[in-house]
Amino acid sequence: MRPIHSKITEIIEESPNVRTFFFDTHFETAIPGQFVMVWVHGTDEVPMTLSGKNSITVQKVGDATSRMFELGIGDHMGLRGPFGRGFTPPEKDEKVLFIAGGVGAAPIAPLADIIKARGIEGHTILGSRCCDEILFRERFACGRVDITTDDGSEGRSGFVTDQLAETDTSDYDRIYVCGPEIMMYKVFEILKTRDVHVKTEFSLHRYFKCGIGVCGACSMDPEGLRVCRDGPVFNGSELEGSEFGHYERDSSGCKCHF
Amino acid sequence: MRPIHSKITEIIEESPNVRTFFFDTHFETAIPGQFVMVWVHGTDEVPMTLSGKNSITVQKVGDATSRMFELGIGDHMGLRGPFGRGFTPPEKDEKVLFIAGGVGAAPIAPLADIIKARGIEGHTILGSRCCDEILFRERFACGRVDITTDDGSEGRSGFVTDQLAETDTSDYDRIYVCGPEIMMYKVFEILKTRDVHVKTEFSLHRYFKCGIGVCGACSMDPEGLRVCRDGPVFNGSELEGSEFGHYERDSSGCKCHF
Amino acid sequence: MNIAGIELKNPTILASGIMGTTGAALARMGRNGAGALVTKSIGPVPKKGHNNPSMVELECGYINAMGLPNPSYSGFCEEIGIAKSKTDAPLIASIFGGDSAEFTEVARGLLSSKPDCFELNVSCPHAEGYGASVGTDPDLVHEITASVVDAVDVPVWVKLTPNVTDITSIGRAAETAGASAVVAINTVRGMAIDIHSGYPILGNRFGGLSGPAVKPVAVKCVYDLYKALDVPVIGVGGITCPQDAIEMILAGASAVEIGSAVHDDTQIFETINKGIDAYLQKYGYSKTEDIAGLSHEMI
Amino acid sequence: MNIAGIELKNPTILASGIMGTTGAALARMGRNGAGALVTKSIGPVPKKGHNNPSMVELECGYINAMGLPNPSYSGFCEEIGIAKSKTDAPLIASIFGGDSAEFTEVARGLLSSKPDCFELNVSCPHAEGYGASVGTDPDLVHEITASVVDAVDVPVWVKLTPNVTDITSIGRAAETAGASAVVAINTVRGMAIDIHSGYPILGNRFGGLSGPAVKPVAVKCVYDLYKALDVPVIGVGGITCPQDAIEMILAGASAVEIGSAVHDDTQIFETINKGIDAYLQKYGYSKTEDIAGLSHEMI
Repeated sequence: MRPIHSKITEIIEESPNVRTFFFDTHFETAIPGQFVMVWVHGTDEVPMTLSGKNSITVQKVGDATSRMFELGIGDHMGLRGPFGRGFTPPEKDEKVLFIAGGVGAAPIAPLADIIKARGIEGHTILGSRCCDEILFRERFACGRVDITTDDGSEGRSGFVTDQLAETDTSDYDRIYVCGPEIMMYKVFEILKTRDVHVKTEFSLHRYFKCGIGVCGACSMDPEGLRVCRDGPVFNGSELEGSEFGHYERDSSGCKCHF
Repeated sequence: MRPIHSKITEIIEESPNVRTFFFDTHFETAIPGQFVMVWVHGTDEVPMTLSGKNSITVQKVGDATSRMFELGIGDHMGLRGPFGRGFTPPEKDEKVLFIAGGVGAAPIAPLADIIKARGIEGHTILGSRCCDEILFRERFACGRVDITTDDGSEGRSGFVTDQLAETDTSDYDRIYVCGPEIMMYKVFEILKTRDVHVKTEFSLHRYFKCGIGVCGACSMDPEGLRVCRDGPVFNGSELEGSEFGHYERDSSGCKCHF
Repeated sequence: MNIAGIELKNPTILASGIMGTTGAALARMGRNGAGALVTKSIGPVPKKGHNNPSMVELECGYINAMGLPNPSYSGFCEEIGIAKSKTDAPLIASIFGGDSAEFTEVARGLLSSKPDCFELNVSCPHAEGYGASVGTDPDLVHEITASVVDAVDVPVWVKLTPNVTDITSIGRAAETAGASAVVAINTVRGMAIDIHSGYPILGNRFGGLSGPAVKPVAVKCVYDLYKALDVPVIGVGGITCPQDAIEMILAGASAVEIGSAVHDDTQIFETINKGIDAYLQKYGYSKTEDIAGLSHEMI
Repeated sequence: MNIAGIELKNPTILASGIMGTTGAALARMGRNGAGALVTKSIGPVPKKGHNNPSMVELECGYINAMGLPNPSYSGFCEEIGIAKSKTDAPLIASIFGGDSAEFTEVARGLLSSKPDCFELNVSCPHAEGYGASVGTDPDLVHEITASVVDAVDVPVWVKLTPNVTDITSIGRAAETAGASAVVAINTVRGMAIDIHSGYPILGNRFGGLSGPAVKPVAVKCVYDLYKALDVPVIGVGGITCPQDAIEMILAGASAVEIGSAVHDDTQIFETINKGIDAYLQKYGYSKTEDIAGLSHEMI
């Protein structure tokens, strides 16, 4: 598909470095965890997991996102998608735990919306650097929400992993995780020790070129799973023994260790 | 569409110069009067109106048809189609007249099959050069059949037009005509005089190149109607004042007068 | 709109080889909304063309090898007269020859029928000694263009083949020789084989690819020619809808020619013109000229 | 089957640029049935490639301009090692450079990882100074091919661009210089423009067309090369099903490479191999070699 010319209809400043852009293009069939390729004309195209049927939530980190932050309501971006494999939604009677760090709350929020609408209870561990950067706390209000902040400005002082270490995970049927890879890997290690990593789904990031599963730039060792097509959501069992938590590749294909 | 590789399953020698080839390819959606492009590998591709869902009836006249006559059961031709506009079938209570000359009986025979199956009565004027060349007489047995032969070896001695001159056509709702263009034009003139040509459909021949309505090689003057796509079946009213009966064009586009 | 020396009724032109064998067929396309009409390519002597199959619809377009069938210029003058008498769309005579003398002979031979423009076919990919056989050599293209420009008093367009290493060098040769416009692209060399019989499908074994498959190739050629030349570029290749025409115009086309798409819709000219108008209005432009080549400024 | 100096497991080869960035991805395609594996093109120094969008699905295929991203030969040796350790499909190293010295440097630099063959990329249509910038000149192709052939002790294949006036002259240069096979075709120059923003869609503005759109172009190139050369031709371009592969083989391909079709089906190699086998059995042939180039005999 060609990029869909999409007009920005609303911009919400979630925190100084995070904004949610709403578009006049709605991806009605999108499954939570699926992404779109976002083309910032004249700059670059980057993958962004949908934070809603017609929204992306963006942290300013590079050329494309910086240029996005210069755009206003009425400006346009090109959107291709939805692409990739999303999260497996919970069944009616399942117990759910969300673990989100920073802007990693964005891919998980649509899942929280769904389970709230279905009347399923979800427990959330929501981490951020400080109280100003807590993302989507109201969307996770489908059960208990444990907030952690790096600087202790709200909730528990520390990381989501500190909270997780004290949380009994044996009762949860599904655990959904998204955040910085180091954080996700630490979560993975804790849950693996408890032997519940197979109930867990992680939303990964890698450098994408084609975004549609052809070029192989985002393939992970050792199975050659493509993050853009076989993921970006992977079950914990698929990540065992993989490069996950150890290294990724840059745009030239060189390994960069975490 | 690419040509469908079609195996010859049966060959019926209708007369010394006319054979019907049956194929393992059935054009189930074909309307009587529609044609297929018949590709004789290594020789040429020529248009042939279907004489049945899976058959063409061929008179040996040129390179392609001569080569066809060398083929046997189990050999293959390439078939593309069905193409073009076929005959308008009669309604339940309509009275039908068929006028066919020579191998021109082939495009009309499937229509006779249909009206026979529907219990409609059809009157046929069936002309040929001699008694050995009368085509499909049994398929026209859905009513009276007037045979004419040029040499008088069977039926009335003379042309179909002689028989038509003595036939009252005022009662017929639909008249279907196919044969050599000179014959068809004479039929057209008679029926025009009687002002019933608008009830009449003629199946025309022209040199086709593309066969799919693009190149324009078979366009008729003065409206530019394409025989391969707007036809090959035309209502008498569409042919008034046209090149019909006067000239056709050869493969280089030069006019050839009848 | 005045493009390259002729007054087009609108930016959609019937491409050569499509419904261009008779004056009546051309006039029909004029009635259907074409902004101008290009004839079938006409040569010095009558030519039957290749054996059939001469055009087959493939998965993403069409492949054809007609073989330049035509009744020669003396046989075709009458058709041009008919076309001109029955429609007010400008009539562009496509001509071919083996060298500049033949091209000039054909052009002069058609002058009495008063075509509004000539389009030189130096790009047909499957006619030995004609078309791309001459159109891949910038010197030959220059010589042929210059002699026809010299021989006639109407604009001369040159239709280019994409089957070259550098289409802009051919375009520049045409421009330097006095062409009023270049037309890009003729069909892309291609072939299809029937896997069951083993035979190449076309009577000529190979031919030229047209239709949706070649549109990205045409867009690139038009984009490059727009950048390289000063004369207008007429875009052709795979246009089947208003979006395609607009894409070609944004790449640099002043007008577009439409060919294979007539297969699906003989009213395609009207459809595309309406679509272009709607686009211009939506984005606040007043005429096609305002968007021709606009993609070059988007950086 | 032994083709052009290497022992293929079957006639379906993973094309360069597809799932070829890592040893793991290559091995995965080997497990999925590819008869051999071609790596992403590797050059002398790490290269980030063009900005995105770098590959977009169009109406009849794909357009891409990756820009030869690669970690350089020193960074890639490990990946070849991984691929070779995890699959028994032969590993073909695709390499590029700006001149014969660079090509030779890269080939030598990869030798320690023991690739089974080299494929010289003299055909990428959108990398300035590389690919088709050198591959359109028969003399340069000859020089580059000869130096790599001289520098390595495994077969050297040369991948050709269709964006030339005469692909057989480039193929002959490769053959004369000692290539064991030619591979045809690389992508066809093309471009797509977003009509709403006016921007060319690719980060590089233009790129190469692949997929179903280019199959007839590839079939024609393979047909011509088969006739012109003595070395085997490897066919590539738009193959998405067994019928496509068979068409390419009938045109003259000894084996085929499969690229964009991996998009729709990562099991495509197995599917196509089964289809070829069924075809051979139906028509009474015992092996692929029996039908390679057969269309040339159907006259």
